[in-house]
Amino acid sequence: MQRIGVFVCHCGTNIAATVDVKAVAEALGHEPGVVISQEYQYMCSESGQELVKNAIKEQKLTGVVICSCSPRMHENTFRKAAASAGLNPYLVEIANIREQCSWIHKDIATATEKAIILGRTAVAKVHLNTPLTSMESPVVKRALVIGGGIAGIQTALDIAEAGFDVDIVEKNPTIGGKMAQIDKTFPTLDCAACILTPKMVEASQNERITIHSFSEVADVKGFVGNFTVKIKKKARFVDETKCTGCGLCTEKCPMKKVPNEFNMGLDNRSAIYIPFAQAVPKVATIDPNYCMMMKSGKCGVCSKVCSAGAIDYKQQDTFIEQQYGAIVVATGFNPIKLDKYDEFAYNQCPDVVTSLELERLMNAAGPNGGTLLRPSDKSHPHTIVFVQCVGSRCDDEKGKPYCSKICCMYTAKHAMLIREKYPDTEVYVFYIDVRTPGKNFDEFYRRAVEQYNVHYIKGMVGKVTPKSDGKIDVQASDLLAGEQLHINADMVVLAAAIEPDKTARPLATMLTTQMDTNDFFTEAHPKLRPVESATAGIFLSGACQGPKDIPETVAQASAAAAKAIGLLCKNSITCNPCVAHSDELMCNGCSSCEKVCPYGAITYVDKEFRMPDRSTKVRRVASVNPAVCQGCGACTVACPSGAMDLSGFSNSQIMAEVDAICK
Amino acid sequence: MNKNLKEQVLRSSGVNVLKCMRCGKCSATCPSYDEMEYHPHQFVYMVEKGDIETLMKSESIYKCLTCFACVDRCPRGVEPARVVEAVRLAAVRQQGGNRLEPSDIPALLDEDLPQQAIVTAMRKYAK
Amino acid sequence: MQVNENFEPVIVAFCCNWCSYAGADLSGTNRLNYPTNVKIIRVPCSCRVNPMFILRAFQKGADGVIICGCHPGDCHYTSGNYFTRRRITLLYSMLDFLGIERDRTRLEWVSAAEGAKFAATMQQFTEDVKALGPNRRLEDLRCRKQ
Amino acid sequence: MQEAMIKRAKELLADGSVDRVIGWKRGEFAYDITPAVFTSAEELDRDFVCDDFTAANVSKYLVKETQKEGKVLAFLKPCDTYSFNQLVKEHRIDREKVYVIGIEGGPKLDIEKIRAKGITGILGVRNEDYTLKIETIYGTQTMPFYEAVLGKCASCKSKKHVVFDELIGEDGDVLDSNRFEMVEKLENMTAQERFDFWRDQLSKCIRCNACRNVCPACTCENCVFDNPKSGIDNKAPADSFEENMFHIIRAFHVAGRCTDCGECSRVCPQHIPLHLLNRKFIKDINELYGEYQAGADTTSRAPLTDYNKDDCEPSIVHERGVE
Repeated sequence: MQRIGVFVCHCGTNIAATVDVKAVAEALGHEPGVVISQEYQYMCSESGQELVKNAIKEQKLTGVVICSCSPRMHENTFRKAAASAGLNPYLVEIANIREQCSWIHKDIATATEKAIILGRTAVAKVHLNTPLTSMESPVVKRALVIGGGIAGIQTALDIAEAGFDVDIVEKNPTIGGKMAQIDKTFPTLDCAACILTPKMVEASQNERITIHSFSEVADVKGFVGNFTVKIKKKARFVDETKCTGCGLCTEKCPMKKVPNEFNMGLDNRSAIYIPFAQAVPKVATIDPNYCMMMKSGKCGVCSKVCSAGAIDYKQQDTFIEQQYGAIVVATGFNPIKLDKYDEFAYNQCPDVVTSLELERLMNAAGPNGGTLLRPSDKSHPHTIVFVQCVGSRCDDEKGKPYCSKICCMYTAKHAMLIREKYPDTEVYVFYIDVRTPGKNFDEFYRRAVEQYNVHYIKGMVGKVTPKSDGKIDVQASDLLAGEQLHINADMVVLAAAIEPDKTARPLATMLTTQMDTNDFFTEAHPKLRPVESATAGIFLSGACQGPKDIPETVAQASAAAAKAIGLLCKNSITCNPCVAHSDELMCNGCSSCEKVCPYGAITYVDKEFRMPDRSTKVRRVASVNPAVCQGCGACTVACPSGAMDLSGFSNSQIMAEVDAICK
Repeated sequence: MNKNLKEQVLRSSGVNVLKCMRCGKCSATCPSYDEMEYHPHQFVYMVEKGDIETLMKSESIYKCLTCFACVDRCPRGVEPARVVEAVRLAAVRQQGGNRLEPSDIPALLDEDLPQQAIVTAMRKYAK
Repeated sequence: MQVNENFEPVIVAFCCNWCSYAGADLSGTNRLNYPTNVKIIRVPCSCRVNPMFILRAFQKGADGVIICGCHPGDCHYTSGNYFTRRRITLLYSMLDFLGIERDRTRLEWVSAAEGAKFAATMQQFTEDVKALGPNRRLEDLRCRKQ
Repeated sequence: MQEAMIKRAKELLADGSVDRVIGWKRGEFAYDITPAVFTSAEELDRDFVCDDFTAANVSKYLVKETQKEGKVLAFLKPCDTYSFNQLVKEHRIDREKVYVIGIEGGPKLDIEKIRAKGITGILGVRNEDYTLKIETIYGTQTMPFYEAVLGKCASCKSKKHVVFDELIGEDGDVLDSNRFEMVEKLENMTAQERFDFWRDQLSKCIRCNACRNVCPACTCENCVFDNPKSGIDNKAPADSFEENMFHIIRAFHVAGRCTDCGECSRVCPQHIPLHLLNRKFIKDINELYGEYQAGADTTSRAPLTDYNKDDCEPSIVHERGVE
């Protein structure tokens, strides 16, 4: 005979304000098998849990139903409480009467009625719950970091520091990411390269870190503690192990008209190239789209000058497969394309640039050697207009609905640097709001205004028109003065919105992690688990999760590393016991279940059965590996005979819930 | 604040003025800016406040060219030109509110004026 | 068929734990109202929903059944919702073939971020089922409520 | 053909290649034919029959037969070979234990259609140049052969043997059949008309389980309708269970696995056109997921254990439906 306890939570007024909790407890007390039905202010509190524990012991409960918030919130809390009182944790069911009842309904009568039905449904299910025991599964002591920007580098360094092997997969020929392209960093104005490149070198020299540059993740299988990842090492046509990075090939290469990605296409590089001086690994890469040898078979200069004999025009993509216990995603961001913003004339006028292009124009290793010159005529600009929020905070299909977060600060930085270096230059910043929440951030912005005399104008630029004299007419509104301005500018800098890297979406599919509508990875909990994805063993680092500046990125990178280390430290992890199992007596051995299993958890064995007439019969039957099964239940529906069932979500349990709702 | 008028303008324009983030790009882009007493962003803001009679009395409602530059460039999809139009309609629909009478037309005609402009003007400025 | 103004349909919603159930929670967190008629059953994945459950619900007197899962490609278990899509398409087509009203069944992809979509979907589905009136074609008379 | 089959069966039994033969034997009446297992030349001579009434698909019996010791000789008509293949694919039949002789298929006769002409007291039926000479206790009567053909043979999908070890007679081709005509007709009705049609048909069901027991796709060790743990067990006709659950679930269970052999409708004592449910699934699968014939091979993935990332959404039911 079942002895079920029902506990209804007020959640302060969160539930009690719209659900008559007393009536719910009273009504559920009359359900079959229920021996105790109580309500309490906060069930999840220490004393609330104590109430449940005492009832389990005193009433010898065989099942517990908690009517409270979402099971995604406190299922574990109550399972632990039950376990500590000696009840199998899987004999606890949660009826979600907060998120799915009190918070969405206003009428007390109907909300109470619904809460009773939800409670009744949980009672009906718990009648059929069975005690479950978790299995243990071993953890591979190696982590994979996808993306080699500052986020990936920091995560890898921290994990390696803790004594675990880490692999970094970077799609570009070098690690470093966006930070390598940045000139100075706010709010301290120290040089980005000076603080980044030592970290890059550290990563390359750390014996626990393996860098797979110019590589991509091709396939991910497995689950937390035991992922199998296939990494595609793209052919760079240079033997990484032989190349010394001397750079002679890049000097001698006759094909020098290739747009230089590192400098945002503002100058050119050769067909065989090393992205920048401090690249890690410092290895040349041949761009097959431009290499004359690859295209026409005529040239081979690099091969001739390479004393190491590293050039290999016949190199193919190769694949390596590796096991990992944890995966950290650090795929970063890109500025959006501005093709759709005709009003800013970005595509018509070379002197209208994005902020990232400005970084390169001002960088000592950039196309102008650090002197800020107009891209069109290499002249010194006297008037520069900055436009904020280009594509950010947009409610249309052209832009992004979110604030890109970093633009206010880097624009203040640019304005300040320009005024510092070229005091004869007038700098205008058109802003909607200046957002500077961060340590020393607002002070930094105020310095730009007060100390450097940058003209901050509240308003937006409506139209940018290149003129025949090489100047640019910037038409804008000054909302505080109530006028429409025309500024005769030399350069316009657009603070383009940032978006997640395009590789993130297919990666999320491979990792079975969730993304939001903007393709940012979704964290397991927006407040309490910001660096974990909802998929166990997958962690999030840096701007792939949302717009971030460098300090925040590094903080999150270390946090993700800490979470990954926490996982790798364990020798084994407890598996979800809600897995599939096959009733051998009913199994036909038809292989339907095996075909739909995404984890390959099902195998077949020939098993001998004793028949009623005492003869024996050998039949092929399915067998589920509970450590591999993740409990999706695809097999249970594919199984024609109903031999396959899912613990915790069994056919009879779900049907009991259906019946209780329809009653 | 005139609640009825506000509701009428909101309904006839179909614009959600609360979407405005007050960036002023509409006014930055407006070719009639200097002609107008109240500018596109002010229209949106004043409609939000319900201060519509002021706008109805202003010449600004006839200065908008309905070029839709503001509609095209508004990052929030607010469509200020529709707000201006709605206020103008509210004005011309009042008794005696017609901006243009058929009898005014002969005086306005000149050889280069396309016929269509007259028709458009009638449509815009009279009920 | 007579239209009963006071008809309150019973609607069973199967929601996958990872996306749609979280989406439903989000609509709660954001206080987005949808009718009390909808009662949610949590399943690990939409592919756990056996067609038997749907028929069972109708037999027991449900007036509408809706299945919600992760968007195709976003399944927590990689491929579960692709199987769901085939099974449910065929089942719904069969129910249609048997003359059951099409608007009583629905499949919707709702992500964990789409609280608003969840609420709007439930609102719409409830209205659609309400317009159809009580399920008489698939219920078991013995289960009918007095 | 019957003589050739008996001769070959005796040879194979004699040289020890097979231990048993599965075929058909006559029952009380000439048209009352049942599948049977033969173990000796004498039994074959005495009882083995293959004529215009041997419509039964014997492949399902091989599930049990191949679980026993020794090898079985099976005579399979083209339609039976599809069922056989499907069972091999699902590991229900051990292919090694069966020697398959492909024989020519139908059309086979439907005794009910002869009776429907008012002909009773039937002793025997002969086909003379596509005119049936029916011996009855009241004398000889005649009717055109094609008016007495089984429904499943009238819409035959294939004369090709998809699997055999040897053939007696000729192999044929996959036919261009009209088997979806009735499904289409129903699809073009209104929902109310369809509902009325099916209510009319399915309410006749007496839950004799003949459809399930004859179905070569229904070989479960323990059927869900017999299993109290399944939650949908139900043994006797009860209210609307047959209309609302039994036949829908049964059709869904065999969806993607049904070879359209038509046995369900052949054996239904209430003459419910059950094959239409299966054909609806087959037609949907063909249209939505590409042509698929269950049992045509033993390696391809069944449509319900497979997917495409760009499969249609269930809303297609709304989009393409009538009304």
